[in-house]
Amino acid sequence: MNTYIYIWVSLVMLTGLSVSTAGRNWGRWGLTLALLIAFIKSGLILNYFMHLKDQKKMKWIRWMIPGIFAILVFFIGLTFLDIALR
Amino acid sequence: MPSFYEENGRFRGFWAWIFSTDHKRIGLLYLLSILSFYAIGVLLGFLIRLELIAPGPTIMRPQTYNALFTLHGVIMIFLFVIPGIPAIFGNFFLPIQIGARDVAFPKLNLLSWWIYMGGAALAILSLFTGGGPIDTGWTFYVPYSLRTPVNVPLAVLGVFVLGFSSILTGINMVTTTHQLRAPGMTWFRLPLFVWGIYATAWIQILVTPVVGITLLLTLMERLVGVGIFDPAKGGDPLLYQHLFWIYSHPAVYIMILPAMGIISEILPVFARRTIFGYKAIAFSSLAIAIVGSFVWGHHMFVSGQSDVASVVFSLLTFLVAVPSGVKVFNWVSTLYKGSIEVAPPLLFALTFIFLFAIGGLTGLFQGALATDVHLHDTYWVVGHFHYVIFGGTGFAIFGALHYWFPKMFGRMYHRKIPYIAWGLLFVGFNTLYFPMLLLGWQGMPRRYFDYLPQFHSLQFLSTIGSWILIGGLILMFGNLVHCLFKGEKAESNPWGGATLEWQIPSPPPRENFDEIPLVSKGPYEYR
Amino acid sequence: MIRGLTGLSDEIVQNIFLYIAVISVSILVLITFLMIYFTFRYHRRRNPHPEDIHGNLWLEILWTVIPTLLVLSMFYYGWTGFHALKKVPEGALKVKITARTWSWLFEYENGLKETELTIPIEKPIHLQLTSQDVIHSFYVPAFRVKQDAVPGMTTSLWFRARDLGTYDVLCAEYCGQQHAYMLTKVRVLSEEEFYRWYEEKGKELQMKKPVGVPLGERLFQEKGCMACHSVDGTPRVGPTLKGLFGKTIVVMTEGKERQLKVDEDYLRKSLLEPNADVVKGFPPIMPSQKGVSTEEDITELVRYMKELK
Amino acid sequence: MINDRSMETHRDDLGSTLGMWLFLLSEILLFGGLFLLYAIYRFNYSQSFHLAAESLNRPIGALNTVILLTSSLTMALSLYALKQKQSLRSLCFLLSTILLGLLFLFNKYWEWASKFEHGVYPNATRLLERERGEVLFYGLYYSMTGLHALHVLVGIGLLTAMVYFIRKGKVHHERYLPLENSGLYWHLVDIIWVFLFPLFYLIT
Repeated sequence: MNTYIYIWVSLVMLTGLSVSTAGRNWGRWGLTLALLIAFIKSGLILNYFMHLKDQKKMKWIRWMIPGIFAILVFFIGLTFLDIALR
Repeated sequence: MPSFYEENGRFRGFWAWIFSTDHKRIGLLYLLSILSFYAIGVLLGFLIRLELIAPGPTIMRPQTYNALFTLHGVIMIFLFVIPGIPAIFGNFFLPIQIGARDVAFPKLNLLSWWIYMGGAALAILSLFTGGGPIDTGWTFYVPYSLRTPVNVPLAVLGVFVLGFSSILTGINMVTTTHQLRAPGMTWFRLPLFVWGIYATAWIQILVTPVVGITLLLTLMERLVGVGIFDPAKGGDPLLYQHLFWIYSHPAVYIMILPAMGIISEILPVFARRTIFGYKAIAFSSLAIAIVGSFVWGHHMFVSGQSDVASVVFSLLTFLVAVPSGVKVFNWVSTLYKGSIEVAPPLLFALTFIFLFAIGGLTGLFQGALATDVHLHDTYWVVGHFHYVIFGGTGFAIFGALHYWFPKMFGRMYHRKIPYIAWGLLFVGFNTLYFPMLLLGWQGMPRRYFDYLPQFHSLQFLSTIGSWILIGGLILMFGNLVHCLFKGEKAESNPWGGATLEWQIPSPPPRENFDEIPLVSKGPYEYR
Repeated sequence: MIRGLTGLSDEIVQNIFLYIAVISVSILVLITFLMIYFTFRYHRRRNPHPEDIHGNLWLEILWTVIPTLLVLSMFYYGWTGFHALKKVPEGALKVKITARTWSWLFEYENGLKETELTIPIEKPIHLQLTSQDVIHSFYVPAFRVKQDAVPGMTTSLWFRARDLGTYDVLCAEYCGQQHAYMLTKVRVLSEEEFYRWYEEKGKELQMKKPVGVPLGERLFQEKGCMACHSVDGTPRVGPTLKGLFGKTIVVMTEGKERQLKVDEDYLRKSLLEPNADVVKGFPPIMPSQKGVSTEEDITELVRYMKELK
Repeated sequence: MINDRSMETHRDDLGSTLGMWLFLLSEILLFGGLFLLYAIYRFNYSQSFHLAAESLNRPIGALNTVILLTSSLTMALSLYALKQKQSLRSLCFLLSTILLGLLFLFNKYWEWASKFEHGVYPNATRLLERERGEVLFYGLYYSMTGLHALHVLVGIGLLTAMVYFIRKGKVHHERYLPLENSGLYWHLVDIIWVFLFPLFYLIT
């Protein structure tokens, strides 16, 4: 139970961090940082709130989320081949 | 043991069917509904061909023609070939082949059928409401689909709903394959049909939502004008094409992978030997499913996408041709030193290999960049995909019907008639579609209501082919339907198959297996 | 080796087509022959006892590697050919194409606007395409070239004509009711003939007063109006314009029928907001001229329509 | 694994969990299509996106993020309580999750309404007069947050059903899977917001 609260506190703190670092004109690093924080947050939610970490009997379920992310990156990347080089 | 036809459960008669959670009954529900839509699709195709028998308006007006080819595409793609094999034969046989009593989520399975019917109902309703039948082509390309006054929103919503049904079926099949295999049924003892359905199910889960969101956005574009695809508001119409083909190219594999599975079932049974290269066939299914998801851009070589993208997509396209080739070579080798009986299912399977080979090889011309510039959006493409989808998936469905008919219905069809029907189908098919390849090479664009006089003789020939083909279809289905009621009782294993569905009575009992079987050998070991 | 990868577009496409065709047909014949031969040779009557062969690793490798090499060679030729099709040579004659539902407009560098494409022989032609409404595709089967015209975007292609003559231009991307009739021609003239024609037309343009054809009629052609509206009384996709002015017609306004008398205002409004009052019995599909035609053009068109008795 | 025919006596919990995760995957790709569009338009019109993002109400966005994160916490606690046989406590947490979800929707509604008042809504003449990039930004903003809000609504529906089932005793400490799966759905909706928030509110 305490774990849940700790996770929640870190999630809120990360949100605060994300908000406070925004708009500081770091160019593309600003976006990278914001996305990085978002990934950490979603990792926390997935592993603790959604118990992906404790998925013992079907360990490969854990790989589904990185897998889907890889597919999405491929989709976006290949589309960018068109858009960015048109 | 009473068969699943006799045990009704809570409801009686008609209700016992449409509210049944039994995977076999749901499979038959799909069979009936999908084949009904197929009949409509064939009728529309017949009318299209009739219109094209001579240049100039023949039996209809351009707007009617445009609506007809759109409906032909929508029905054949979304209501027939995409759900076809997974929903009919996957439902009926996948659980039995892995030694399970039902799919993992029987209620969800029934819901999928209802959603399928709901989507179909919306699509049909769209014909008679709003601005009338949709005329955009089954691809719904923007900005045309945003400008045309016909009832695009409802039709698009219908297809969106159908996609939902497809996703749910996919979830069911993946979970069933993972969780419900009988003891001893290891991954490499799975019949190859299961592999085909399994790979397909993953594609259904992973790419259908992409077309879902694309169609939703098109809907929003029509209803409130969000402007994401509309060039008049700054949107990029090519992005629609990207998103559409991210789904719709893999959708071709949703259509063909299960068909390949069926062929891999039929060949060993009638050659009475094990399949050649089991693992090669199984893994090539997965390879096709994975690589096939990243080749969508080959639909856009002349669309104005960047040349670099075209080159990359062309390369990936050629790579995905290899696993399909590997399958064909393994199938042909399966005949080597067999003991072959040319029963109707095998005849259809061999025809599949021939027609699919033509379909696949004509695809190479479109995958090559320079030739595609000429062939894109011509009759070549129409011929190519009919060879793949009708010659491939369609003939696989015919083969599956003749193969599993005695198991599904407990009766045997008339054994001579399928040969005559096959003759008509084969001749009709090639007379119908081969001229299209020639027309395409000569520069006849697709989706044309009318054509220039130099295309007349081939168009005429093609129309004649459609009549022969339809004759074959009527004969074949007539035989099956007649024998559904009048055929002799079938044995439980008329072909001597080694997979689990042949080890239980025909038709199967309600729970498939009295006792869950213990599997100790591969699917095609006859000794 | 393949010849002609740098030549004319139709030769390039033809050569690559042949290359792939030879390989494909060989594979098809091989597969079909083996299939039929095995079926006869190992028919149950001749071979009652089958032999189980589970597979052969070397064969699998062989028929993975060889096809891979074959298709890679096809990819390579396709790519080089494509490169040649895309790389516009120096000194090409530039023509702008505007596609709209359902006609083509060709605009030369001197401002000349034509509905057919006239080009000199042997000279590379660089076409830059765009569309006013939906996606169309410029397709000349004789030269085996094709390129989509996309609204909000400029695409390009080039080709070179080897022979004199007239060739069909077709629309290859489905664009609605009259898609099959969105046709025009490419006229290939000898170089002198072309420049004589080009300069004559250019002079006419400068005089602002074309010889023979009145301005309104020329605009009517140029804007593609004739794709849907006749001037001789036959109804096409849209109503005929013959004798329209002054007539009382029934129109649909926001789903309701009403009658009105055709006057100058109505004609003008029909050009700018065509789908506000649609003549009953016709589909609301006319593209607007707002932002497409100049004020003078519209005045001229209205004047022309008034005179169509 | 042997599947007993009578689903009531033997449940395949692992199967349901797998099925739910597969469903979540397809949900991710449903939004994935929108993220793809976002990535491309942001690349093409990054300047306009910056400008447009400035006009969004960042405090409200941040508040909504915290609200959703908190609702995720109460959701997790509700499941935890149910597993500990404390169904009353579980109910309380569940109800607070629903309330937080409603609060999120209320804020969203308020945010949208104030934009609408300023004439910033799809197809509004005043919006169309602005730059293309801004039109696209708002097109995506309304599509993505709208679809997300729809998911929150569905989630609230699911959780309300769970309240009913827990009260009826159909979902309890031994049969907690329906609550767990609804929870998975709820958390996923939260994760999507975790990405939407920086992409729309923080790119100034």
